Amino acid sequence: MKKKKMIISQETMDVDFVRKVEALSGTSVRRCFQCGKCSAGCPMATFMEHPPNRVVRLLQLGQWQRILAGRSIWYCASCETCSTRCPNKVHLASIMDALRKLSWDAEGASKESYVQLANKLFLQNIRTYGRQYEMRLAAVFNVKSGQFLKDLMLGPKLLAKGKLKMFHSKNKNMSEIEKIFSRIEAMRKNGEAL
Amino acid sequence: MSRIGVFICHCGENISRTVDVERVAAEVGKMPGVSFSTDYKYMCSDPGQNLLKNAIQEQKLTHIVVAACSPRMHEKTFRKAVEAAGLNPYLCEMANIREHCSWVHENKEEATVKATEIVGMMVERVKKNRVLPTITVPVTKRSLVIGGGIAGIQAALDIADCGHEVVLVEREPSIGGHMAQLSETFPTLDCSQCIMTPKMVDVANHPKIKLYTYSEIELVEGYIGNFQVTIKKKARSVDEDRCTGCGVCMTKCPQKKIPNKFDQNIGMRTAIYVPFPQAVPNTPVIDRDNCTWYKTGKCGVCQKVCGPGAVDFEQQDQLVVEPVGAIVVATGFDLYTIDEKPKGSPIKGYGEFGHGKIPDVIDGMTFERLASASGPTGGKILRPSDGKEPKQIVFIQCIGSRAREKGISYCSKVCCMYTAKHTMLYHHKVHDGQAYVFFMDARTPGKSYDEFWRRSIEEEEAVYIRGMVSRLYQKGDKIVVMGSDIAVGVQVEIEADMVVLATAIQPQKGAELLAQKLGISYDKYNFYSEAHAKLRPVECATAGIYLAGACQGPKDIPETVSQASAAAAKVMTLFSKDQLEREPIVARVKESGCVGCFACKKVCAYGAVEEKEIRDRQGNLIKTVAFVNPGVCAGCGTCQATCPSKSVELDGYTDEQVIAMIEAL
Amino acid sequence: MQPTKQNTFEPKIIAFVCTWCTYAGADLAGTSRMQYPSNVRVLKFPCTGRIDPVFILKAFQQGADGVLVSGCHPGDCHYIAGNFHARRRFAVFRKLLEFVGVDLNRLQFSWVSAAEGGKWVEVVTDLTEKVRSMGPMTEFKELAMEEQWSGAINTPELQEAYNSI
Amino acid sequence: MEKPLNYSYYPGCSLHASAGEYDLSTRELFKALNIQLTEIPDWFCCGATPAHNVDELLSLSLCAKNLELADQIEGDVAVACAACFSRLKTAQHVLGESAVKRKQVEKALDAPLKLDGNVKHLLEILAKDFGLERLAAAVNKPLTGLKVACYYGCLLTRPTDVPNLDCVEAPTIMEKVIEAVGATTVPWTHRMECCGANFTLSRPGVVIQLTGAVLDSAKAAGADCIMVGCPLCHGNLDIRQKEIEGVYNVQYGLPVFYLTQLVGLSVGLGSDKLGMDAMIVNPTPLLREKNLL
Repeated sequence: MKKKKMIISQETMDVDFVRKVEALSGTSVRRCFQCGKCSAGCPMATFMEHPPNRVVRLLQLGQWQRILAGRSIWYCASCETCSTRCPNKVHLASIMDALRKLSWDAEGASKESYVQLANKLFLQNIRTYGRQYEMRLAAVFNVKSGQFLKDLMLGPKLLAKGKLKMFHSKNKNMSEIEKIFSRIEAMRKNGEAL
Repeated sequence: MSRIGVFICHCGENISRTVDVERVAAEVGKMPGVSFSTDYKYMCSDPGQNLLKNAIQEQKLTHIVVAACSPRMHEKTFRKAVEAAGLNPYLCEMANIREHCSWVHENKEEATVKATEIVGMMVERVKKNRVLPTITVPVTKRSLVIGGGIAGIQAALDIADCGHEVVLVEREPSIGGHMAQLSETFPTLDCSQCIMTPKMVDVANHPKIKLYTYSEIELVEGYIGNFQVTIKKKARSVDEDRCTGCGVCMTKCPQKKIPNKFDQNIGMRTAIYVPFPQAVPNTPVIDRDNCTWYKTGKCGVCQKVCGPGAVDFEQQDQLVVEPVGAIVVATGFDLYTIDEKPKGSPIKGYGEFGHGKIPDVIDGMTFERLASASGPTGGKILRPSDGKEPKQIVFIQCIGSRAREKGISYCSKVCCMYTAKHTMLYHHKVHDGQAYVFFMDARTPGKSYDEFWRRSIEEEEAVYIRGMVSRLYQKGDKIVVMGSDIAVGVQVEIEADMVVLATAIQPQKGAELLAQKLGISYDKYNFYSEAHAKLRPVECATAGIYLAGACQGPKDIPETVSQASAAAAKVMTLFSKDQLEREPIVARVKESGCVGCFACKKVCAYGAVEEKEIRDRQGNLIKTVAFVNPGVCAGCGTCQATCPSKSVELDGYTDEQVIAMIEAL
Repeated sequence: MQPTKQNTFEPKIIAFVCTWCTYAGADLAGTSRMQYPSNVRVLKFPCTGRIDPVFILKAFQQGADGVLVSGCHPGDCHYIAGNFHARRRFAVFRKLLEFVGVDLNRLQFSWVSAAEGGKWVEVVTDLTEKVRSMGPMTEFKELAMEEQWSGAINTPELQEAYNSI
Repeated sequence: MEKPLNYSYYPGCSLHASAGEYDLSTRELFKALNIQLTEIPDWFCCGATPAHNVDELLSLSLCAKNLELADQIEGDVAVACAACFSRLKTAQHVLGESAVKRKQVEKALDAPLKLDGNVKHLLEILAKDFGLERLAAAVNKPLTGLKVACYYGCLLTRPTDVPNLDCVEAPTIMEKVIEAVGATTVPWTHRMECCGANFTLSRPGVVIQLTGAVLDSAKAAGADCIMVGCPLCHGNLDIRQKEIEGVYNVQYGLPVFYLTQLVGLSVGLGSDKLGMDAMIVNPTPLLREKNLL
């Protein structure tokens, strides 16, 4: 892929975006001094086009579009190795959470659709049933992602071992969960939360 | 009745451009107590000063106000002139009508009114000024140097060579400090011991240096020019006067497997030992924790074989008091401990590097001992685990340094250079080996330093990888290094035979306790604080105490030596006079009012407040009051503002003077 | 101080400063030829630690409309910790002053270092303008008046009246 | 007789589905040890990784809601799943630090927050509350000769200062528990490396690579089996083991036990009460070989 030249100016240094990330993650972006320890220990770095330290670097330069367009943030496993070992108290795992949230808000910014789809279905499940039902999650994921045959061989075995439940019931207090979801939506609409 | 003389300066046009000086002189002339007032073009010039001197004599003036520039500029000048005319210099005050008036206002009317008021204020103040005699304190021309590393040695030699006696106190059994442990030194690669040991011998042989090794500072009393220092001489169990240093005791001692701290615990020593062969003094010490005689009451071999009968199992710790006039603190540094979290310390270690668990993960100082010709391996680079020569060696920089998370934010300054040196030493000793360095930034400011670093890469073939290491783990007899190269943007994995961690420099353990004994301040890391970061870098805020070397902050050898010589020069400046003169702006206690609550003592940052007993003629105690030692008092006046009974006064800034000024407004 | 223009209130500001930081900072403002209102009168102390709260009361009593106390930044004290003691002392004193009825907006504490000529100008200008908008400080003057009626009689007016008899 | 221990129990979604044996063995083991577990009524999903990944506020709200539900029951909160444990602890930590976020969550729940409950992973209860000595005393069938690789995964100890379960880089709590019941532990290199976690659904290729490395390391260290405290790790190590063997053309044959299964075995519970038959990699040959069945 041809890499576009980075034009930097006061306008491109999107301070607002960085501030949003800092508010959501509760950690400083500027503090990172690019030692690369996060990338050294990241189990997922080999799957990312931008290693973790470069995600922060791009953010420092305000080049968030480059981050959101890529798959890197969606390949973070949230294992917190980076946050744990950062010599400089940069909570990178939280920055990743914040970036995914902002990418989610920007709808369709990223190429990585499978992980996003899985997340979306997971949250839908919570809203509908209160708990997670893996069978349903997997089945719907396969249908929606068009991978009808994915993990086909695992299914019968898991069923036989009682690991996939065909039927599930809703929580009795489902209305409470719905209220939480809708209150959060309302807060966002009113600008009371990011 | 005071006869005050007021002199208004034009400062060329600097003042007179915006202040109507003649009007000010006229207005002020009408003020009560003012018997002479005039204005002049340049008060600070010779004719100006003569005008002042003549007026004092002719007009029989008792107090002087010079309205001119800031007192920070010319107060000394005018006070000197006043003194020359026979008045006490502290009866002269300056009114600042330049920096605080003519230069900051444009409206001539406003500025003139303000100038008149400023002068009026000072007139009221000067009326209350008292004659203050200059304070003199005698100077004991002996110096204490704490710490026998290169900093302490250099300072001691410089002071002693100047003819003044020096008391040098070292905690360990031998002087030499960390520099004696090093193999070769950057950027010239000369052998550390070759340049160090002659200096150590000079110290031992110097007639003006009194050496206390295996000793610690117990108590410091007194003040600049007049300290009383109590030194604890720990029991050596060997009589220093009798011991000839033959070393037979050490060859016969049956306890031979005690890890030697000097060799970073990779070499072994006996229970009766000198830390290294070139030790000064060459008198052994018995390590009582590991000696069979002390543990079981049996053995005593060393005593039996000692010809001069120097071994003394009964020896006790001894306290010695030494009077000195100045103190040089040169306690140096300690290395950051990677794998432990000292109790109560905010500093954290690194679990991810397995230091202490993986035997071939070592720190930089251990590498120095391996590379040292007099070290436990005779200068061969061999792994501690199996004694094999490592063919792939990884160095990791910034361990502890620049790691806010671990509790240290600063750069340790020397690691970039010593790591570059390590790669060179390694390449010289293991020709078919390869050195890799993980680093963030290479910080190499210093004469021939950057060239040295570049040489390690370009000529000595070290591979530098910009990026840090996340984790080390043992895999077979290799150590897997999980790193990254941020320039390329990929993860890097190296299977190394040995890993060297460039650990941070920290102050000596217990540095804060010594500081409390000395009454000097220290920062949050326990490095000692200098009086001024730029202009007084070797002096403590506490008068008479000076700093040398890494106890003040991370430093390399050249810098340490420079600072040590600078501290010595400061000591010599102090010793150049028999009496110490100082400004008499000090606090005094009115004993009649003092109730002995000692609130003043609590707020005094200099420990200048002492307790004084007042007795009647029969010797019965009437009360205990505060006493401010004028030699120690720095004149901040915090005690005065704190005193609930208003019984302590700062000369030159008394309540009377201040209230007079406020009332003049 | 006399008002320079009729009917305009010119506040009287007294500044208590330490000699090492703020006094030097004010000197720097001078050498840099910065301009600020001429309402301030500076009293120099070795350290803010020397400044007794009584001086502040005294200043208000003597007709000051605003008081500024300024010293070295925390941690930069020339005398190691004098400004910390001052800070602690004034934290308590503010409460007392508030209790007595002084509007705390008239009393300003700040840190101005020897390098901050600009900050000195800013602090002085801000305080002057603030106090100007608040009008004269009358509380103590009124109290003083009451005191005079109860005994001490030496106002210029009375003096004049006395002289004319 | 010591006071019986009481806990409110948060099993988490997996334990009601794919990790049924973890739930079963936990209940049976705690019953055997006379530790009272009361399941939190109508608990919700904690949101797991997907929620905090894209919507921290939702994640915090769900956790706060669950803590509120747990508050009705006496005792600390016992959590089996490492991910749920991490989420609940993180929520407590974040809401304790940020007043802004606390306010937002209060608003989302429309109730004052009840965050004080002590959240504990089963390991903590066994090792600290119940105690290793009592645990050793409860053993009827010591796991002598069984070489166990303890797998911590990511979320039990990370990040520093949040779970506060054990040392963040060199934890020993799992080893201590399993050694107390007689097993031998092996030192190995990948006990804290990530297994790929929830990529099992969206990007199974990732899991195959990462879990493969973990299995490799355990095998190389000479372990007979792996012990875990997280249903997600279990899923990856156990369910995908066969697939990984196929991809890399290796044989691991490493049964993956939940900690409660192994401890349960040592106190004498039968394999039916431990859900051994639900494991994909059959543990029977190993347990027979070691005379544990």
